Amino acid sequence: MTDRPERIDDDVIVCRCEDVTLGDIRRLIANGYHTIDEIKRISRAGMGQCQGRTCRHLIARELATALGVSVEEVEMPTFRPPTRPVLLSTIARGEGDE
Amino acid sequence: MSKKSADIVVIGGGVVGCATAFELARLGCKDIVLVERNTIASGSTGRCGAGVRQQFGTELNCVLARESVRIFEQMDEYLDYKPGVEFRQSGYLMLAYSDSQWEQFRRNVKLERSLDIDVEMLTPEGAREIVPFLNLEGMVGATFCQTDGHANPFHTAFAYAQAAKRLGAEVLTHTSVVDIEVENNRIKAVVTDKGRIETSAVVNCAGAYSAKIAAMAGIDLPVWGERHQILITEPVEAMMGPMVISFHHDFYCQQTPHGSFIMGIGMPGEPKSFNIHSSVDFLEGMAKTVMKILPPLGNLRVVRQWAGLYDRSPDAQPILGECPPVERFYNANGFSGHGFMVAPIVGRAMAELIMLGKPSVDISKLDAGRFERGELVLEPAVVG
Amino acid sequence: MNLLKEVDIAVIGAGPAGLAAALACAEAGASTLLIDANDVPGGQLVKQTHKFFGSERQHAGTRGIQIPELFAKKLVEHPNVETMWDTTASGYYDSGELVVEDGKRFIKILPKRLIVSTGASERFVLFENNDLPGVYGAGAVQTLMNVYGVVPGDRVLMVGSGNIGLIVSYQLIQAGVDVAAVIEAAPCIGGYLVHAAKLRRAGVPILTSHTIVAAHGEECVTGATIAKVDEKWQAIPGTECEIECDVICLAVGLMPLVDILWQAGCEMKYVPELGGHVPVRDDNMRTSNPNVYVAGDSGGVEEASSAMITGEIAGISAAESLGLKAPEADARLAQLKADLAAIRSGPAGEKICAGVCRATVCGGVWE
Amino acid sequence: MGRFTGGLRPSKVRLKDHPILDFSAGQEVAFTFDGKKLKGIDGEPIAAALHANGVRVLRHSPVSGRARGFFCAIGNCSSCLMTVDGVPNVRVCTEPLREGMVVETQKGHGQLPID
Repeated sequence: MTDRPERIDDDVIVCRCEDVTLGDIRRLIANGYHTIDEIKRISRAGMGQCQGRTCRHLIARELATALGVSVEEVEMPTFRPPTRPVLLSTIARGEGDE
Repeated sequence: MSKKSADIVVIGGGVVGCATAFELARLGCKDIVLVERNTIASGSTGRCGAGVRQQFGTELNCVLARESVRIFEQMDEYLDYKPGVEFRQSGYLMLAYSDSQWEQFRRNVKLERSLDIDVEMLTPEGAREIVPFLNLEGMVGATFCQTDGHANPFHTAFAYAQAAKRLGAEVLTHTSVVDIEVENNRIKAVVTDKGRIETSAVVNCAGAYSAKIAAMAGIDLPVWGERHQILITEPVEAMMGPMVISFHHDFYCQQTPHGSFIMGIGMPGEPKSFNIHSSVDFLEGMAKTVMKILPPLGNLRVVRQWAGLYDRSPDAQPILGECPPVERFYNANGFSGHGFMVAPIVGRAMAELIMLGKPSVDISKLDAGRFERGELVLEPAVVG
Repeated sequence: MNLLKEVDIAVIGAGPAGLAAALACAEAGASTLLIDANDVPGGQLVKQTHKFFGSERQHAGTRGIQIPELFAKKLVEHPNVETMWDTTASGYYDSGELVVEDGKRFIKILPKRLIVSTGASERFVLFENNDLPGVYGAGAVQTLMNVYGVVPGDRVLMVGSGNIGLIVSYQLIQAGVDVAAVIEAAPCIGGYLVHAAKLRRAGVPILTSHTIVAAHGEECVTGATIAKVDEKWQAIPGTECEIECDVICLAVGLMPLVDILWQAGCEMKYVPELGGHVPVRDDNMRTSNPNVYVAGDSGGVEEASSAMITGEIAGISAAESLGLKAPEADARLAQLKADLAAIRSGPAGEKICAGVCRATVCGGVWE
Repeated sequence: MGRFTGGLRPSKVRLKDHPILDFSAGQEVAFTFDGKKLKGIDGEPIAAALHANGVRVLRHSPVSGRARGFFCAIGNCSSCLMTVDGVPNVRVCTEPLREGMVVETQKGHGQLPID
């Protein structure tokens, strides 16, 4: 992993579920990971319980500045069910109350 | 598009494509181009359960798996990959729920041990010593192989891709193949949406889309997409070592190094398709099945469900090697759900076949011609 | 196996938009299911103690908390409406099935049409130690204080001077909590000056062109560092200043909650004027997925009065797409669209109009 | 702009008299937090009850051990995951408090009960 000049806010937390910092994201972008999906897969940012609700926008903005594009052009990963974590026992119980 | 010509074009940026590109470069092939229409590991590789096992019922699959495990064991050094591919040998526990299944397991273990794969036969109580909260109801016995395990599919594919690039291969992502020019059975060029690459050789690692690629070269390849659904839970402290598999329930489940559980079940009647949407029926079936076999996991929360495609072949075995009548059109697809675990050895065998004419592992029985010859390879130990 | 509950229209989210949409569907004769993750209707409204702004027609002047009661009474009595509280919309699948769960039960529903009115949630700000306990979104502070009557802390630094930042600061003062300052990165105050004036009278400094640089504290917030910013909102070294506080409340804007719209495969677009990614829609609030409509803040962050209108428009349109119409529906629809244009015509509406225009399919109608 | 000073007044925890809202006290319940006996209101989120008892650190992030607490309040993030009655990763910002609940801070990802 090549490095790049440190910046003051490098150790700010971007992904709270997996403790990924802004510095981590910048290093990955500098090493050629130019999509949110790739950054998610290699750093786990966006794979936590909140499924990227907080970090995906912050990563998109960082990518937009680094690649010199508008945030609109950054491809956003989709959301998949469930919208919030749900117990396997609740799924298995279904309608029933037992 | 900087590249106009190449000695060989590898189509598909999954783990099989990346491994093949690396092994070709390692054997001295100079001008390699790998084309991937999306990003590395964005297809089935990035969606699979990423288990690595050696417990199979045919010699061919056992050998392929055994050789792959040996490569996985040294992979971080072999590919000089600092972040690590997270390969962990916590074993596979295969559960048998009928006498006929138990007999089949016994035969498999005899074969596996003859190929020095160390597998134990366990009573249900023996299985519970490995997974204390296993529900033994209806279980006849289990087999366990400690050297089976699990790796991170993203890091594995990225590791191979980066190593290939370091040896001079060119990896072109966001580049889709639209045509393959063939003249009297010789490949002239691969045409992509970013430009034309002159080449005389192609390796078809396009997974579930391999038939579409083969058709561009005039080849009718019996490989199709078959959706398989999967889910991941939130992480908890380590509590389950091995991957637990039950063919009887069409079920697999594994706790990853990160602490979350990955699990899936086969859904009967899944049509041939490229559909990777999720379904509610999968969630319900999965929850009921996992709570029957591993009851305490009922207290785990599902965080995400998704789906990927098996690249199915008629006998659920890989299709490897050249594909006459077209010269130097090589297939490495049809893995039917086992691509990740055999990718390391398949990449090497394909490179050896292409560069040296003879792979170090005999893959001749897995050629595409076997279907016309009626020589299917039947493997009993497969999850649906 | 679970039985599948069939219904004409399911409405997800019982805030101002969802309440208006559900009522419109019911009055058009559609069997309507209204779902909300909270145990009471009203969404963000429940947390508002301030008088309601917006046009007279939309219950302006009534306190936020009373508004849901008006709707709730009408809805609960309506024979076409069924409500499910404490219930989260968990998944919407390409089979058209909607799965909802309340932590105990997991229920499958098959709505012919879906209206998504899930509102918006806090945007987050990047600063050092922004994950310390004591750093709260404004919604979290309102929930704690206005819904559960628990004081968030002793001394609050409010980040953001939009309406929410100003109103929550005033609500903190109403609850006897000290507000150290309100800071705003832009050169001017974001919200209505009537709210800003109330704060100034209460002695709260409002510092424009300031941003937060860091939060301090080992295990909890004990203070913050703020600094002046240049025109590109970058902190100017040397202008740092320490603030003693035990709560940092983030009110820098809202982002539409659009998970279900992504799951429904709706065409999404990034529209900063509306708060982030929103579904492309037509003039009747229908998204690119013909079975899915959007209403309220999840289609773009505006105010509660616009949310009630887009809710009713979505309700009338969704019912009409099933051949169900209340008397005078066309006249009502025209009136609503006029009201919406009126609300958006004000000075603050310029930005919103530009955003809505970019988020609307060209010509306002899907082919 | 000079330094902002002014000491932190002891926090008035529960709002009793509020100009607009009335918080007619709900049913009081007892629960334990890491073994300590605490009081709360039946049905309010566990996080609100903890907050009213001065507890603001709800967990430490599993990767780098950073303190985390109440944050989004709508059950969308992972800041308030605690073990409640033996079940880990419960979102206490939305989980209603009930009489006799056993609330514990989690070590790392939380232990799944396997008895």
